[in-house]
Amino acid sequence: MIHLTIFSIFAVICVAGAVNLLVQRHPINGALSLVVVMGSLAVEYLLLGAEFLAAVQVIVYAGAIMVLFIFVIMLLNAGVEEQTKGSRVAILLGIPGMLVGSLLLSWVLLEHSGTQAVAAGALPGSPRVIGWLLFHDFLLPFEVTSVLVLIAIMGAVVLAARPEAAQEKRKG
Amino acid sequence: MNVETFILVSVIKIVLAVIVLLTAVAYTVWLERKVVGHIQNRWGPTRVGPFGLLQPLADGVKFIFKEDLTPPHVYKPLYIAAPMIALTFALSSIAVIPFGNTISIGGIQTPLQITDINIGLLVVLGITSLGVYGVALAGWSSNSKYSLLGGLRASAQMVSYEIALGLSLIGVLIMAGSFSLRDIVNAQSGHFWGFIPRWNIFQGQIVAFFIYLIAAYAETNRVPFDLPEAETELVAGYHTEYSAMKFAMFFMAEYANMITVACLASLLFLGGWHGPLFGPPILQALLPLFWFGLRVFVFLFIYIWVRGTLPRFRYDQLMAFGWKFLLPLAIANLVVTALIVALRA
Amino acid sequence: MNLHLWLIPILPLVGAAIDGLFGRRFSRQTVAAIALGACGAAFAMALWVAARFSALELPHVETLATWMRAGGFHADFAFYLDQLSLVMLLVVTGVGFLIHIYSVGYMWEEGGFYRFFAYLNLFMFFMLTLVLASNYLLMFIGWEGVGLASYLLIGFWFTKDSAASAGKKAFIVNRIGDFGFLIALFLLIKHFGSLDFATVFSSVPAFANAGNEQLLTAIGLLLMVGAAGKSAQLPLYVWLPDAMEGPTPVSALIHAATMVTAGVYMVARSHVIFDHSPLALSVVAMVGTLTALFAATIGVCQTDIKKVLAYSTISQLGYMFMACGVAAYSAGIFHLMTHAFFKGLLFLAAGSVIHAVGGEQDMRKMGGLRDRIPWTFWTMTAATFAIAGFPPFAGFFSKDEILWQAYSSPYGSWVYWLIGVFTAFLTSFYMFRLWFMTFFGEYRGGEASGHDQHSRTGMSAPHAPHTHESPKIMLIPLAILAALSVCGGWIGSERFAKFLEPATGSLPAVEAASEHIGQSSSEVLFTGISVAAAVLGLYLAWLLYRRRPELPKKIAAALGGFYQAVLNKYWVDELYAVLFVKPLVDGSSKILWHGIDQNVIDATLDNSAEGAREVSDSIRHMQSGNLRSYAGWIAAGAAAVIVYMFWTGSR
Amino acid sequence: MVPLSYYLILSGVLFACGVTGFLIKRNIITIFMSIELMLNGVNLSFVAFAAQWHALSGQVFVFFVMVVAAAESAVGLAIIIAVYRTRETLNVDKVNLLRL
Repeated sequence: MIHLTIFSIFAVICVAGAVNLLVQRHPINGALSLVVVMGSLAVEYLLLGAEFLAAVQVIVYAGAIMVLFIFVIMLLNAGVEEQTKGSRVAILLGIPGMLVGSLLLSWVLLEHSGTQAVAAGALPGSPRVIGWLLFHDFLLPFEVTSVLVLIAIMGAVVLAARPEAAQEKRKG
Repeated sequence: MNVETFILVSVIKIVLAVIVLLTAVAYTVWLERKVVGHIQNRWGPTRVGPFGLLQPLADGVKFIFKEDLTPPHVYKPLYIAAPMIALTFALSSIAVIPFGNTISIGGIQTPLQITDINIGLLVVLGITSLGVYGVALAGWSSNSKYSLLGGLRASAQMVSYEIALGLSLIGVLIMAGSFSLRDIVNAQSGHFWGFIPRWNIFQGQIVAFFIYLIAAYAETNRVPFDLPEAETELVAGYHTEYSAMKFAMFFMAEYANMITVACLASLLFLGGWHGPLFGPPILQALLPLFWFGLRVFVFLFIYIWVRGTLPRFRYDQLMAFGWKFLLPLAIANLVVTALIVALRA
Repeated sequence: MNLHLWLIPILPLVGAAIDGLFGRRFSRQTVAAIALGACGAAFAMALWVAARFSALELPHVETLATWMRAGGFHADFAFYLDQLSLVMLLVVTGVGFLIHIYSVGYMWEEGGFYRFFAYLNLFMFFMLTLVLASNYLLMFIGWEGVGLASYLLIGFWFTKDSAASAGKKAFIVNRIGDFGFLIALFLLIKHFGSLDFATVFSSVPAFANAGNEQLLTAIGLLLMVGAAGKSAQLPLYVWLPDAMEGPTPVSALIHAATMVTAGVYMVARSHVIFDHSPLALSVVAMVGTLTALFAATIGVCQTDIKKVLAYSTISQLGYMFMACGVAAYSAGIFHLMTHAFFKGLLFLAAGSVIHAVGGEQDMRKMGGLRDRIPWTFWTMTAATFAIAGFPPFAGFFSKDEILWQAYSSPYGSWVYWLIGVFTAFLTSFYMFRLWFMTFFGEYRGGEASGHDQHSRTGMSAPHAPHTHESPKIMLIPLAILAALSVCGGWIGSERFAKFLEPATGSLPAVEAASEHIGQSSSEVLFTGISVAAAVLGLYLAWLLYRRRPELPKKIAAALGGFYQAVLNKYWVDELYAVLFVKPLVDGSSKILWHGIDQNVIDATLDNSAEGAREVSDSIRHMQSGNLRSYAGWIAAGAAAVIVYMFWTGSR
Repeated sequence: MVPLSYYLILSGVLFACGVTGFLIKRNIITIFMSIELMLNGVNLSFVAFAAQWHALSGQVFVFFVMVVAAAESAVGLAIIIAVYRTRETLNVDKVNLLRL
């Protein structure tokens, strides 16, 4: 019962945050509501026993990625969103498509997985086990993603560097 | 232990911890003023109470009664929320910090810690990483160029140094094999050859300790890395536009963060509460608390000492130092530690 | 007992790898030391194996690793040692080692010294793989590999057009034979499910008894096609004379002593298949006999010293196939061995002669070299007497055995014998013709011609115009081979046959002989006839080329057209060019290139590209450049996929 | 005990919100955040399924998703900065030079 209560509270917070992201016109509010979503998702992970993931969710997603977003918003001084009508396709095709897809999926999920239930902390994902998996079974993907991150770092540096600055450096 | 006693004990512990922490925050401020004063050949606060000991109280009263200005054109919701966010995250990490061994009062066994969780260190890291928001939002929502620049600097600096900080901790984690702060401290009990304590700093983590020390200064925006609030360029950085209690919250958050960092350093590198135990049972029970407090005090003293001694870095120097020296050094330390542990196993 | 047989082929491969990859930076001494070391080590290893041979349980198979496994079929990296492969092993490594030594002296002045030895070692690797393989597939690797090494070495002076095209010719003609070999392998896989020697041979008798002789005949004939390609038999012999474009040690090693005998080895190895197919066996015999005669007649008129030896090689290989064709495999292998000695020697000595006269190969420009290069002369004399079949030289024993078997074997016939004896006479004649023309009479070479020949063969350093003896490093192998050519046959064919019996099956004629002791007198008679044929050849050569040198021209004029035909090698090359090469070239350029490639394939591509451009021209307007529109399309597409999955899942 | 489907529905709702955000938002940063929202929704379903099937690899996969998301946001934000530098706008409807 307590499990369901906590789940419901944070699910509501989560969905509220997600909806708020859609409603808010200023990106910084959107970013903060996304942080709320991520924080409450971390609680859901804890409920499922994934403690390491919960911590990483907070540290990486909320503590690093979203900070990066806010940083960019601050840097570019992004203002309130403009209301332009650039795309009819997105409204006419995308929204109905999204609705149809999600309704169908929800129906299937409710219909076919309703009887199974998950206990609180059903699968304890402690750092030790996750680490073991990462460095044994998933060593290659792990290394590949590390290379990917390295490439992303270099790409970000190259993309964000001012062309003039780079040229000056080359001259000097 | 049934649920009721658990809740009761927890509430008592929370109240005690928060009171102690806030007092500590207040007196760290006093200590800083005093020590810096002496370093600069002044007296520091002397008027309020003996040795100015009541100065923090007077400051608190002053903050409460000051006019709470809200400048025009600020983005109000975040302007108000930012100091709260900062202080909340700064205080909440105390929840997982252990102060001493398990004690037993009236048949109830309880650890000297609000809650003992097996990923304590991760939780501390998560909470400190969220602390950036207070600073960044304050800077942005103030709608002032000084604040914005201060906030930008702060968030970039904190995100950058968090990496070196985290990596310096991994060496300790490898030695202890656990994320639980209590386990880490327990792994440091005992002595080498009977007299050198088995603190991590003596177990080859000395480099990691200094990386941690430097990164911690940057994380808490302290001298020599206090660029977000560099008064000569940015007036007061991200809290330029704040006054009264909101300003006090940032202030408290900063010192609370310092204390958290000092606690972590004691726990991770300096052997936590381990020390010689002697005397009657009561003393034996309280001595660990004392040893722990002593370490935290020494660490804080070094903090203040550095502030009184070192000049401020330039911003590009700060970033270059963090990314090009501290981070590679931390990685090298990690690799060496891992190798040693693997070879020893 | 583990003999580590794999080391024998691997050692030369290591040598080849080191020389080939790093040899450019090494000094000549280092390159030669590595190559000789690798080959010598293989030879020493082979001797070591031979020393332990009697203690082995035969056949001795060493499996190194599984090579491939596909369904029920599998092939291993496995080595197979029995009497037959031991003989081949010793011949290949021994003669190969001697020729390696000789090559150091012969090739010393040449460019690409390291390349030559890398190729030579590579050849040794493949040849030893071929000989030691325990299944047809590994054998085929060696088979193809020696072809590759042969191609590389024939075209060693690749800047010379004739050498390059000779290499290509050898390679392409060999492909025809390999094609037959491959189909035989496919048939073996299909019907026996294995290529392993032991498995295949043990199941052949039952297979034959089940009424599958035709299939075995087909396999045998296809194997023979492969053997004919590799061993230069009719009608695929045309590459071997051209292969003389390669350096002389190559001709000695590959195109006389070892590689060309691979076909004989393969037939002997597969004797179980041939034993159950009389038709295939008689085809082998006929091909061998005809080749022997045919090549010998051409050899009579050749003037190039190496070409004479090349045709002689073809002819001697014909002898070996004749022996195999009458199921006297041990006689064939015996001749293979002695032939390796004396023909290797002949080539090496010819190389020494060419070396001495500064690159000249035309016998008409030689003569009187007896006194100037005595070592070469005496060793070559031994070889000439050996090949002509004079007792007690090695060739006498083996050739006499073949002729006797050709007559007395149950598969034999007097026709084979008659042609064989006539060929022996021809052999004796053209070999002594070579001998007389080269070493006796007056020196006929001009001073200037030497230089022309230098540049033609790519010899870089011009020799002094006067003839001179070769260095010691070339003479020592000559001497050893000469000794072997003299004594190599003294083992005696019967003892040799006894030794090989477990591997090649018992000689039919030996059984016959043991039953009819009275036949021994007729054997002596036959021996006498073949010796007489050899003596007659010697006499005729002496008569025509020593005593009355004007006679050959008259005879040639008298024979007219036939002489022209023989001189031009019966125009076989020209015939092949008209029959095969020209249709192929024309067909591929006119039909395949202009017709199919340009009009069908290219046109299809061009048209479809044009069509794609037109279609995309019309639908590219869907690309609005707006990110959100793309997202809308993606969402709609995802919804479509979900609906489809739902629809298929709910049915 | 919470039925698995609740977790899945929650993750589906988050994903749908993300899709909607992508479709209706004009600010490129917000669109980017919508993508993160979708990734989070998917992550939740991974963790829920991991708990359901007792397969820790589901959690490991979330870890990888996070790493990839971090890399993606680093590059994506750098792209946004580069775009802003040349186009002086964050409105995706105005960044449409890649059309015919």
